[in-house]
Amino acid sequence: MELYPGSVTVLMGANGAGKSTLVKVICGYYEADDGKLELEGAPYSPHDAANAISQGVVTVHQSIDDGVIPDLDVANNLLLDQLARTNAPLIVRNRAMCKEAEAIAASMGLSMDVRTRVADLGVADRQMIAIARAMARAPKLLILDEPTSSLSASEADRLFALIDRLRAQGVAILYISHRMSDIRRLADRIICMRDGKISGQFEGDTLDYEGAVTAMLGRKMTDADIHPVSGGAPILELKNIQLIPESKPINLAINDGEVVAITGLLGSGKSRLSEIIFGLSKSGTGEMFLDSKPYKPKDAQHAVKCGVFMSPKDRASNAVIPDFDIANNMTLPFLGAFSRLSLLGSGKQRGAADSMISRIGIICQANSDGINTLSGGNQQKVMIGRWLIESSRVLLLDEPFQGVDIGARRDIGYHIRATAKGRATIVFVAEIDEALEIADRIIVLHEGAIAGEHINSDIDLTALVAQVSGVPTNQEAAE
Amino acid sequence: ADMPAPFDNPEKVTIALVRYLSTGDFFQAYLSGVEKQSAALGVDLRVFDSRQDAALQADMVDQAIALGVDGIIIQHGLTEAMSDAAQRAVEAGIKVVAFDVDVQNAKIPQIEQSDYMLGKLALEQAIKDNGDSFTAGYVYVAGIAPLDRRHIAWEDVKEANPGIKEAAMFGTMDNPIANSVANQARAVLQGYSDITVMFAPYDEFAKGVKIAVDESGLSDDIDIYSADVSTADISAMREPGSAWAATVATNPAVVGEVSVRSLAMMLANEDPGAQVIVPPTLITQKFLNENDIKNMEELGTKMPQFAHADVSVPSWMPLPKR
Amino acid sequence: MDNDKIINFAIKYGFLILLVGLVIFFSVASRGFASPRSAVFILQSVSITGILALGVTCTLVVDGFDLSIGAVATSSLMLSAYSMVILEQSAFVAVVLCLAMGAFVGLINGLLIVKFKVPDLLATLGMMFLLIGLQRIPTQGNSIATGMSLTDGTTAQGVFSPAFLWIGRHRFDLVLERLLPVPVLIFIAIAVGIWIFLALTRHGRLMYAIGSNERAAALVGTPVKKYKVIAYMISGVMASVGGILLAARLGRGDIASGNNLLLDSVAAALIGYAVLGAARPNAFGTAIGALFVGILLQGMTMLNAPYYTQDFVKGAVLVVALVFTFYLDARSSSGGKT
Amino acid sequence: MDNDKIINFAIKYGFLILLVGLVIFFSVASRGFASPRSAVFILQSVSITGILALGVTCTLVVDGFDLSIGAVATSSLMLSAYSMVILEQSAFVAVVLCLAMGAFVGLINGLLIVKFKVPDLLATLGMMFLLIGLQRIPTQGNSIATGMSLTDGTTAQGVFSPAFLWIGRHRFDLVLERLLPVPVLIFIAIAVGIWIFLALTRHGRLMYAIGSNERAAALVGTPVKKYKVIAYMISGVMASVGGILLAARLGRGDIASGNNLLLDSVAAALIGYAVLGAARPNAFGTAIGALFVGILLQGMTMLNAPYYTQDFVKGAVLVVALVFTFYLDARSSSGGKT
Ligand SMILES: Nc1ncnc2c1ncn2[C@@H]1O[C@H](COP(=O)(O)OP(=O)(O)OP(=O)(O)O)[C@@H](O)[C@H]1O
Ligand SMILES: Nc1ncnc2c1ncn2[C@@H]1O[C@H](COP(=O)(O)OP(=O)(O)OP(=O)(O)O)[C@@H](O)[C@H]1O
Ligand SMILES: [Mg+2]
Ligand SMILES: [Mg+2]
Repeated sequence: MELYPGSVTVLMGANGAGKSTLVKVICGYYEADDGKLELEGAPYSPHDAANAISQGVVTVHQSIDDGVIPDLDVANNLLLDQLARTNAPLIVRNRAMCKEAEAIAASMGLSMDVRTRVADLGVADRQMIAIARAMARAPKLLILDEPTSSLSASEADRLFALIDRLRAQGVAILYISHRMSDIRRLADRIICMRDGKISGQFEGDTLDYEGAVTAMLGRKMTDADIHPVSGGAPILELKNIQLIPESKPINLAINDGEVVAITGLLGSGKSRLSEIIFGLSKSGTGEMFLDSKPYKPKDAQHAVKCGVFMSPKDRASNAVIPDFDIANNMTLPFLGAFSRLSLLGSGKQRGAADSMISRIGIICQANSDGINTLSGGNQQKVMIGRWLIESSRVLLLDEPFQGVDIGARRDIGYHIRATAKGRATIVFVAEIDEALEIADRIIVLHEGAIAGEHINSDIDLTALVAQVSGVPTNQEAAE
Repeated sequence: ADMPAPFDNPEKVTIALVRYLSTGDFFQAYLSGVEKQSAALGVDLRVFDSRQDAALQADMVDQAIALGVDGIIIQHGLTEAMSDAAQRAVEAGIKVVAFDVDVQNAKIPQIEQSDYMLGKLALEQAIKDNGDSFTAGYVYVAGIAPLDRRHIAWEDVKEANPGIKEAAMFGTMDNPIANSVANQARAVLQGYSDITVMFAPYDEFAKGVKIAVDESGLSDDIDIYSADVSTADISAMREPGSAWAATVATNPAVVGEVSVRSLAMMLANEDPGAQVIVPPTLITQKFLNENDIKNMEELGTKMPQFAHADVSVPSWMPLPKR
Repeated sequence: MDNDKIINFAIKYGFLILLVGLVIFFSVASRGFASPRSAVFILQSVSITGILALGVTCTLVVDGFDLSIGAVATSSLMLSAYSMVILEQSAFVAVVLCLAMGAFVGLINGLLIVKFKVPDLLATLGMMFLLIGLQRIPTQGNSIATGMSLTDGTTAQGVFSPAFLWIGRHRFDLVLERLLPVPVLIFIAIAVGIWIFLALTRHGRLMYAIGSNERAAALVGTPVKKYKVIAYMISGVMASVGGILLAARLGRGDIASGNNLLLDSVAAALIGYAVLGAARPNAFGTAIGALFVGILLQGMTMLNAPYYTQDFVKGAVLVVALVFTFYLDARSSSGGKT
Repeated sequence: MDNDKIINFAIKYGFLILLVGLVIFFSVASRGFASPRSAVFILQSVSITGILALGVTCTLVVDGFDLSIGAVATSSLMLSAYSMVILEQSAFVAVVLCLAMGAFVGLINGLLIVKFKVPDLLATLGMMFLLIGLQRIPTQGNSIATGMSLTDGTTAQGVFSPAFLWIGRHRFDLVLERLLPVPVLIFIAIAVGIWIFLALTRHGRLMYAIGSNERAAALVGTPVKKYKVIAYMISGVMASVGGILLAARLGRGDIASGNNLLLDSVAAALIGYAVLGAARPNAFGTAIGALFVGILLQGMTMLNAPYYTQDFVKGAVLVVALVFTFYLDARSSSGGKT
């Protein structure tokens, strides 16, 4: 495959197709088993990451944890690759460094103090820092592996603007994403991968997106058809819950069998809401009811005991047990159910894992594969499958589609909807597309308050988008 | 009594004890002897513990000089590290005695418990009990000064008695010593079934060997000869059927007292002699059993030469209460 | 591929093969090495460090570390002697006191780490110094033995009760008369117990999860703090059991630092990583690791090797065995480089 | 908020205030504590552990650990004695040999860890045992001193050269005559050097990056392996410097010396976490940590406290100081609960 200066090549592929692996070969982290690479006509074989970077190949990796140093401050993180250059000055001058970092941050539209420790920042900010650093290098080839998976719309827009600028400067860009909206916005060319091979290339003025998706999945993608249900009796009720200091309290009821999507901008309070319901943080005011009984979760353990399950966002740091295989990762919360007198019955455990693997279509060799041998999307499926093993009263899914390809997303969504009877399901997603694909009802949060509510059929998308970004609708303005 | 100066005003006299080793019964007993004699004299005692750091110990001598003490007792240490510091103390007009460390200084009397004699007496007893040809196991760790001196006695005795065969030499200072030595001794007894005598010239070693002998069920076949003694050692020696036949020891508390007394003589401008030797005593299992001795105090009463040595006792010297 | 199979085999069984090789070598080179008695000796000599190592394995599993075990063991040694000889209590009281002390120290370690967020190495190092000092205060640095004189001028009248000494010294008949000492039985029982706990129960599984990703474990509802505290308590109790056995073997309360106990048991637990290619803390490996060190020392002592060569060989074998395991493991699991 | 400010102040300066408090307390309670000589004495008593602690700090920075430093120091002690007394070499040769040995051991440690993927604790523990054995083999476990008899029946004729002893014993005049010993100067120079290296140069910054997230550091092009090896080599060289100073002060290759070096220097490095609320390894903190232990021990010696209470107090102060720092740090950075 070939990448051209001044154009954005989008690499599409289902989870586990080998995109990240390809990226790691190009950036010098892995060695190719076979074949060769050329850069500007000359043979190119980076022996390590430093070597690739010095030749102008800069990468932002899929896993955010591979991108930033949590214990260093923002300034150091932004300028880390410059420190790593062998010709960098020996003594680090902090003041000059901060100035430079501030300039980079400003060009990316980052507003944080460059002296804050990255460990104290959220995922989105970390991702932006990793991207900012790569862009500041003035690369020949910039590789972005799912850069928007933890960004919300406004940050993504800023990122796109920067990509446009680099494209204009003649940088070759390889962009990997599962989000069709990103792809539509950016792509000059599309290359599709399937099972480690290129399965289709699309160029020209008008790109055949549907063809690309077909090439990538190996089958045609049908439209999701949702027949919204309003569900039975309310299972979870929130009364006067305040998410963010000084925001308007929230009142909400979720019904049996209903799938509710909660969407909103970054920092609108989605994760905070999920944490409150799961007992990880406390709301200053208000109360919650589970099956009409007062529900005051003390901690995660208590919530799980009450039948409230949550799949957190940011799986690498919050969900994956890297030392465990698929089966143990999947059954982790319910080990009690697979053991008698505390002794684990591994047969039952593996049986349950196998059935879940086939139900949600995880691509792996066996349930005893190490979790880190899976591609990102398949890891995510394991993390969701984890909470579907036992039936729950309330299922909270925070950004469940992070890094999941659209085919798999459809599968997971279908499965969640199919099993929704008997529980209340809440999905927290920043992407409106994702909300539309899974929910019966969509609730929009803005700055910690409910800005709108929609039944998922024939939604007025403009109104929804306006509510997300906080522009008051006519109706509200009238109130 | 009529006390010579400066002990007519004893509360004005300060002496320092600068220690190299402090952990263990021997050193604790030595310290108690020093404390008792100092109290009897009524002088102010300061204790510096270098915890087996020879360099620090030398610094502590300097520190004592800076504090303006009148006399210093150096307890153990390394010749090379200590001799300069000791010389500085002498130059500063301070009286110094050294216990069990050669500081190479004619002005500094040596207090000694004669490690060579400890080893020698124990081996003589072994020969008396077992004849002059037997197969022995020997516990030794090189590089520890008193053990090195006892080792010379072993070499000499072996040379003088060609019938004595050293089947195995082992030893370790791994903590707890008795436990580690017991593990080694078990292996040795397993490998060399002809051993009839164990020479373990340090009571921790002997204790470990005794455990191994008991565990191997060889208590009747093997005799243990050692050096040093403590209350716990006495009860181990007196256990029914104990293999621990004899030990040779000086009373560390007595050595402590002698150290202070020698220093006091120097402060009163008397000469304790260049070498002050506290003679060791042979203590056999038989003696302990016959006299029903249960602890160090009783050993002292039944064996007066063990309880106090008439060394460095001028007529004016107040002695601790006995 | 064939090559891969060989490497996998080497990782899995390399260490055990080395162990068997050593046994054969010593059996040939030294008369008396290969016998039931000798085997029992080896087990006995490693039982105390082995028990401590099993305790520290539990803290390693939750990604912690316990530097205080040596000091807990010697504290328990002193405490049991103190309670019997000076307080004139029964064996039962002494044992209970020691176990309670071990559990309490573990609790404090655990709380320092989970509640007060003190890093594990630091908290347990502080605890180590504290205990080394504390255990010597009641007797002003003296060992404890019957007949010792007390500060009030009397002598200590208590004795190590026969029941207590039995724990360290009794031997059961098995094939041969008086073959199997109690400490060996206790060691085996504890090894099996901890192995079952870590490898087969859900509690063990959750502890491994905590060690691998603490946040993730917490977010599935695992009481992470509780498990961590429990791990340190197990470690403390195991160390106190080791101290009790030590006291029963020595028959007196010896002043000792326990540094070597610490190092040897850490070595055993770490060697355990190499057993069966586990590459992580595990009870079976720890027990084998302890055995390995015991066999090595026993064999070398029987060959009359001086003590310092034993340290040398111990270190060399450790390094070689581990390079072998970890290098091959890394090569086989990453396919290419890294 | 005011409360937050107080907590932050406490985190940042709490430890230093404790230190000053201790100094004032000891100055009042014990005559002779507050004097230039006493200050120099404290510095001198901590200079060797301090230097080792600075070395281990470098390995802590890259998220490693070096258990072999104590053994490297004693090996260097024995090697310098061996080369002067038995091989009859000059001071210069002895020093160069020791430094080369330290660097080589560090290199091996580093390679074991980065190339062969042996976990750091394990690799350096193995190295520790190996060295403890190795250093005793040339002299069959005997200390090395002029006049010792050799295996070939002759006696060793070499001496510790005056130039070598100078390193350990010379004192420069400063205010008072013969006040400032060479080891103190070396300690201060190394502390400043390591501080500059870690805190101010890009290399230090990258080492901190590696310690915090190794993969991320590698992916921006940091030669992670190289830096890790360098960290272990610094640690090895520092330990060998410590050994040289020890040899020069002792004037003898004494095998029993240096037992406590490992634990004391680790303690100093870990206490350093609490200084200025750094909550991570740092050279300034390590130096202060070493000083802290020195002041504590000196003060207690002056108050005639028995040796075992010194351990106890050291442990207690360590635990309390660290609970204070880490607990407050965790509270202030998490705002709400936890
Ligand atoms: N360390 C590993 N060992 C063995 N197989 C691996 C390893 N890492 C990845 N794989 C396999 O390589 C294939 C490609 O993975 P890769 O991460 O490149 O997928 P991807 O296209 O980036 O997917 P996603 O969209 O989910 O990120 C997957 O089938 C995965 O199981
Ligand atoms: N424990 C807390 N205490 C006080 N404020 C908090 C707490 N946690 C989060 N916040 C604030 O609440 C707001 C909502 O954050 P939250 O992470 O819930 O947003 P989000 O919409 O889920 O964003 P994302 O897309 O990053 O997941 C943010 O302003 C955040 O700073
Ligand atoms: Mg990927
Ligand atoms: Mg969120």
